[in-house]
Amino acid sequence: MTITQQPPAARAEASASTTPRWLRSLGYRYGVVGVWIVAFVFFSIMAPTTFLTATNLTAMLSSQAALILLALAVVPALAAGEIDLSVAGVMTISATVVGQLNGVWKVDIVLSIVLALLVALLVGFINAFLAVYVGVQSIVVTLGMSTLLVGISQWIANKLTITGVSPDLGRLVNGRVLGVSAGFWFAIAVGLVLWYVYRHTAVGRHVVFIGKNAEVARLSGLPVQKLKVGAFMVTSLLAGLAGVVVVASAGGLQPTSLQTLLLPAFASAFLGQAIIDPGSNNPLGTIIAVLFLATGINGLVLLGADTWVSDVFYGAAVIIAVTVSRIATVRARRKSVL
Amino acid sequence: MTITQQPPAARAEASASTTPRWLRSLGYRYGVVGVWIVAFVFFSIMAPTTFLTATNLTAMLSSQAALILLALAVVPALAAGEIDLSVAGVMTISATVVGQLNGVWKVDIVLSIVLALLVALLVGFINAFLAVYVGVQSIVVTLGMSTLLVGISQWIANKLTITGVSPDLGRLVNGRVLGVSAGFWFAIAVGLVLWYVYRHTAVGRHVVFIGKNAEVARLSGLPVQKLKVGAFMVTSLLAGLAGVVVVASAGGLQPTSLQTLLLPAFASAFLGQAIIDPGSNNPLGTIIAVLFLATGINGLVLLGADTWVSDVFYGAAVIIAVTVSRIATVRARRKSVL
Amino acid sequence: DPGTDAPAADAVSQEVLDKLASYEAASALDNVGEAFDVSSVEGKTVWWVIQEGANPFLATVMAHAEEALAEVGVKLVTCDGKSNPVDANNCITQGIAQGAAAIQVDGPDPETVANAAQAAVDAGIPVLTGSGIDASQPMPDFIAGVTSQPYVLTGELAADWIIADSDGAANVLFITTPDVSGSGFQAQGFKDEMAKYCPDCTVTEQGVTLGNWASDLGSTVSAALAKDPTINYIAPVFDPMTQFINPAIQQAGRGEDVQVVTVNGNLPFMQELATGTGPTKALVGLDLNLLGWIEADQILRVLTDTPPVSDYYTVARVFDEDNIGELDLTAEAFGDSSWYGGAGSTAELFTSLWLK
Amino acid sequence: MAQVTNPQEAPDGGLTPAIRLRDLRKTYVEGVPVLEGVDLDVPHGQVTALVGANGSGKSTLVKILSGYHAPDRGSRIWIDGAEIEGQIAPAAARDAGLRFVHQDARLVSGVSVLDNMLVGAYHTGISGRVHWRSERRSVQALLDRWRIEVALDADPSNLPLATVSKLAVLRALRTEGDEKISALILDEPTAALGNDDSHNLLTWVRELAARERVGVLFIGHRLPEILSLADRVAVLRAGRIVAEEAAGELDEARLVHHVVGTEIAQFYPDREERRSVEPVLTVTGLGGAKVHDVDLHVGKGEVVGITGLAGSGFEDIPYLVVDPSARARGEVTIDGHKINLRRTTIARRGELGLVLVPADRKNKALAVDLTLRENLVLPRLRSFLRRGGLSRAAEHTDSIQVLKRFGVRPPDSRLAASSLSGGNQQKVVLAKWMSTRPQVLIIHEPTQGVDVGAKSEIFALLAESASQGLSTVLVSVEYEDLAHLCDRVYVVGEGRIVAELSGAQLTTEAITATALMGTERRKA
Ligand SMILES: Nc1ncnc2c1ncn2[C@@H]1O[C@H](COP(=O)(O)OP(=O)(O)OP(=O)(O)O)[C@@H](O)[C@H]1O
Ligand SMILES: Nc1ncnc2c1ncn2[C@@H]1O[C@H](COP(=O)(O)OP(=O)(O)OP(=O)(O)O)[C@@H](O)[C@H]1O
Ligand SMILES: [Mg+2]
Ligand SMILES: [Mg+2]
Repeated sequence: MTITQQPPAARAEASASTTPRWLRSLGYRYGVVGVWIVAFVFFSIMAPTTFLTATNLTAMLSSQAALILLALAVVPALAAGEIDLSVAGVMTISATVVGQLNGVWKVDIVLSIVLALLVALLVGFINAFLAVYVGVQSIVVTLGMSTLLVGISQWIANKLTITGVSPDLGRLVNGRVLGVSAGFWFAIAVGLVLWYVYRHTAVGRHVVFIGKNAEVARLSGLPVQKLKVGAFMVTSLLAGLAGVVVVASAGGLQPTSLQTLLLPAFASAFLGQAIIDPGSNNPLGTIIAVLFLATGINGLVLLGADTWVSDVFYGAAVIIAVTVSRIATVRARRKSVL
Repeated sequence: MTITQQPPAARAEASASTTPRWLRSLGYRYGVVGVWIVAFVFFSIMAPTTFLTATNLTAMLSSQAALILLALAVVPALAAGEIDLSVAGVMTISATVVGQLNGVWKVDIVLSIVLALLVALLVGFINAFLAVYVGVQSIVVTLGMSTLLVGISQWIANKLTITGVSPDLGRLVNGRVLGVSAGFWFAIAVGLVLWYVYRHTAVGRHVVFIGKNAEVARLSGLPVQKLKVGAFMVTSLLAGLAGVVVVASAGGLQPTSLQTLLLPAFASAFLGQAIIDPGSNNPLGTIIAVLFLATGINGLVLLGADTWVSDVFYGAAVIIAVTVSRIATVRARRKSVL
Repeated sequence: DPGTDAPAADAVSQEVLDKLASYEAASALDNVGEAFDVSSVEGKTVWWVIQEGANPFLATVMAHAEEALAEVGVKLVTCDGKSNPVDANNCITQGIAQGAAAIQVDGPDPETVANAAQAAVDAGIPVLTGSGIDASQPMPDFIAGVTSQPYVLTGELAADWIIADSDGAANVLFITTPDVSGSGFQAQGFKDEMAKYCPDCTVTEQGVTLGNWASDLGSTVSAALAKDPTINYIAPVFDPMTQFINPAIQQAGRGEDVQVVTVNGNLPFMQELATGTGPTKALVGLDLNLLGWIEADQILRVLTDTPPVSDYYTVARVFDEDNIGELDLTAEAFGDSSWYGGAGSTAELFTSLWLK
Repeated sequence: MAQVTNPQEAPDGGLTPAIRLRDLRKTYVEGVPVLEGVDLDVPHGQVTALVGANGSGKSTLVKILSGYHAPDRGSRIWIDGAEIEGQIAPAAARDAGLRFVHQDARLVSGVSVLDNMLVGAYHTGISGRVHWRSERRSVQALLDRWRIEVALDADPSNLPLATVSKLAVLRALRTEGDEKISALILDEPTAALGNDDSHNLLTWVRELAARERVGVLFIGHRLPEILSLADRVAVLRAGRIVAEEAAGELDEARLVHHVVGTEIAQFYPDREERRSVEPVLTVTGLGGAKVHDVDLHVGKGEVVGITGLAGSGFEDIPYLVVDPSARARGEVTIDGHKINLRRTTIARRGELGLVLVPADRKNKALAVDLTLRENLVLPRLRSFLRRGGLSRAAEHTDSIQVLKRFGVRPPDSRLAASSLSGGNQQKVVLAKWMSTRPQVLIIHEPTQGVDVGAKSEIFALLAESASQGLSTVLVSVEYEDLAHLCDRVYVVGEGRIVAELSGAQLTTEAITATALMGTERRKA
């Protein structure tokens, strides 16, 4: 499957208008950031003593490491024009493998992690093989894979909750650096690496081109299939890392509980596409999206909102943010193109 | 967002080969049906006294009404080249509205259903408005909408379990016609109507055309936006009906419990695309896919398999069936074109 | 460790301490029904509709019930409701079609499967519920028998431990899972106990629905801790929630001063409690083996037209650093009631009740 | 919404034209008007040709007529004497008897040929059911009449471009019952057709116009053809009709002048004597689905043509040589390196100096959603690696240079490729590949849909690079261009090379004759 999107206005920018470009592009590049700031200010006013405190903000950031990694995992496949719905499944199996090997069978933690990541890579390769070489739509293959992996994880874990994963690893991941958990910084670092790859390396740019038009890319000599396989495997690897982080920071795991992260991860990745450098390959936007949504949940809890409010916020935030950004894009395009 | 797919081989046939067309197309048209038959035979042999009985099979069919409707709901949006991830959310809110109005506030059941379906249509219209007129990718809008609707449903339901929905409605939906529940026949009828519309009416053909290439459709004078809006609204209406059926046949509801049906519904709709008349607009294939997956789960339960086995079956079945069908498609194409 | 701290006598009511002390010790099932004749049940098949096959708690109970019923030659067919009403109804419908002798709906509120259950009753198949809502609740007519964990009691015990441990001055974040039916009863028990015995305690309640555990529990905890830094206890209703709560506590840098008290006693969380390194300091455990057996017992009573036992609860025990050391934290011990003082005796008890 | 007002208002001299435009204006982006007051009549029974440079607004005009775009305020449009106000409703345009063949909007893949032919005009019974049997029959009859052999259930993506173009025109011509076509608007319907097909089609359209009194508005870039077949020619430049004359009174040079605005001193570049001994590309025994035993060679700096009738198989040759997925048989050597036709990657062939510019611009040559910069630098991204990775600034600087060198307008590397007109897109495609400094450049239909001015510039570019040693293979149906540009031309008939023309033999007529005969002979 290929996903064609409305070309973002960034593509269409020209120099006709006299307003400086950065100003004209503010709306669509920073629309979501704007909504975030509004939410931030709102909560700061509504809950000044609780929301806008270092402890609150650092704690909020700290708890997002696994979700950031999972949302980032969505990006490489999207950038290559594919959809990988198995990321939560890969996260589950990777966490289960670490948990079972290290927590239950007391295998060395490093070895356990390595094996878990190898499993993740293997899954990525199978997805890629079916989607790229056999030609099945990636959304379908990975949907099936997702359920399959959860089943296998239950089998591995023998339906039980796994626990007893090395507390050293937990201390490492949960340990604080500049007030925020090491896991968070790790996730940010992964995001920066992705950003660098997409923006500044030939491979990254090639993948993005493939995502936009695989046939043109192929006839231009790019190894389309190999790069797509690579994209699937990176996606799986990141999902596997998310699994390692989650099991490390929790110390234990109920394998099926991670499936529910699929939709939030996709919501963040899609939302991320509308941020700063609009386009399908937007790791930094994705990170911001995760943090934006986390800010909302955090703020609502501080305001003492009912349980259902957080779902309403989550859904409405995604819709409103993307709509705002889209309207700004259209405006910008009308004013500046040709 | 537009989804472009590999054109199904059916379309690609030429008259080069001497094998009759129906024979050449057997593989990809009936690949999944074949897998279904294999599963059927397998279970009949393994569990002859329990699986292959009229009561078992009719019971199995009877309980699939809501899922068939939900999977069918996915189809109109897919056919129009869009993705609607809010179907489970719409099902939730529709079921919740019926449950709360009739079960808790004792509003007349017919009125409750009408209101629930109006809510569903409204949601469809909002999705459509944002996706079609504002131009936000449908996958993103509807992802947000999905969570939003679950939140709103929780708010409506207040107490998280709804009970006491009119047993008359339950009797109607669960009542037997030819040994199978009326709800099942209703779902089948809906599927047949959809099939008829897509295959034999101008509107249906136009929507399919739009799904393949909206730009050319617009140049050809089709009212692309209106038809897409219509597709979103039909999708929502069907999801709303699924909600009515589920609450009617269960008699009670926990609003958060329907979200888990999203992936099975999509799995069936995608799988359905590979069956009988390969393509994105395949209501009959979708029904067969639901029944195929239900057969597997049913058989596994009767064989006494562990619960994780059913997840493995579900995932593996989707992957294998779609892969088989894809390979057969490629074969058929190669034979008939080259 | 409320037992040893010798709290100021006036801060903590003696009733609380006594109750705690009694539940920190192993106890036996006190609500045993009459012995009855099970000779007619051999060869019957019971359908067990598990709300979510991947839920370790429910899966463990199911495994024990299966083992129990096998004792008397009753076969269990397990069917996964996959947390949604379509699959749950499907399972019940299948059970009816297969002519089940009885159908056990384990986990969900029976009202959410009312019609299918009624259809089973109409077909002459008794429907029982277990682990879902508190056995003290009024049951709908179509339910022939009920068993559960003592939700209200476990809520009270969690509260008691906190009251005792804090010398009556706890600031508690109580986290529910509003879409799991038992959660509400437990919350009620917890809050009532707090209100009754700890006027100086503060309880803040937060709900996170099951589907949002992985995404929202962490944020909820970090926000709550930021909002009220004096929170010193967190009590999630079920122990698997700690896998998302505990990291948030660590990440908030409150690993040292926030204590977690929770309910269920699944093996992994017991093991974690035993290490003493995590925030979890007390667990109200439930004898899941026994729960499986009493569910089986209730089913057999219904199958043999013996009056069902009312208020049929499994045994609870409070674990903390004082008594966890005594336990053998292996899967075998987890499975044979030995943590609750019933090693091997559970099977004996029931086989003695089931007259062949 | 379209609203038909008093038809008497039409400023009608004598006969009511099918279409009358007065002061038609359209501005997409503030400050950059595309149409600035177009006055044009399309009379019944005549072929009116509309010509103009790429980007002059021809398609815009067409899309306004079909209701795709709204005209600016003040524009006035009459259809058969009835004034339309505001944006035309697509259905109203059809009801008024307007039929369109839009540029680049040919057939949709994934939908059968039958459905493509019927779209927008299914005939249904009261039940809403499409009359499949009669529809099938009527479409089949239309195809039979035009001797187009194609299965109605086939997917158009597998059909030759020429067939697709014909089908697109036939779709517009389909009438049912008492439907009447008042005007037929054809936006470059023949761009993908060979001279022959194009001529046939135009002749037929002309007959139709005369017989059924249909007003035809024909848009194209092949001026000689237009001059010989249109009744009147209108030239669009700078947003206005700058000339409108009877075709018989115009000659090509004057028409070119109108289109371009200046003289084109020399349409085809001077031909240099390029006799090369060292072959850079040799192809032996090349075979594919429709191609058999093709041997050919190209010397250093040589310009070699490959042509034939549409459908003769010559169109497949470039892909067989360059694209491993075409699964060719045979042997190909580039600069002494033998390549494995099914294994050697396109990238490797590129490194050896062999590159292909495909004809299907939108799907194969250019990612239209991406910017010019992204398209231009793609094959040589690694050359922009600086310390710290790829440098966007360097890419922009280079892209702007390339755009200027190749005369792309506007030379703004930040534009989306889709926002350029067809001719300029084609220049971008050429620039993308020529800036990789290849040894052998295979170009398939390099001037499809390109205006005269741009065509001449592209020819000059090709000649210049050839003189610098680039070996060029032109694969095209434009016999006249080949005759002027090439040193040698291979003519393909029925998948085999039937003639190799060079020197004095190499004339438009000779190519035409051998192409036709090649087919005839094999048929005989
Ligand atoms: N949708 C659009 N938005 C903005 N600008 C557009 C749009 N469509 C066309 N243009 C611009 O309007 C001008 C006229 O384009 P048009 O397609 O009408 O040219 P044309 O005469 O048909 O050219 P060609 O001969 O290449 O087909 C061009 O500059 C083009 O870039
Ligand atoms: N959606 C479709 N796309 C392409 N071909 C179709 C489609 N539906 C039907 N056909 C083809 O049209 C032909 C006639 O179809 P069918 O038998 O369904 O209609 P019919 O009853 O003969 O039509 P009518 O009622 O108009 O006489 C068959 O060859 C069938 O394959
Ligand atoms: Mg044009
Ligand atoms: Mg053109």
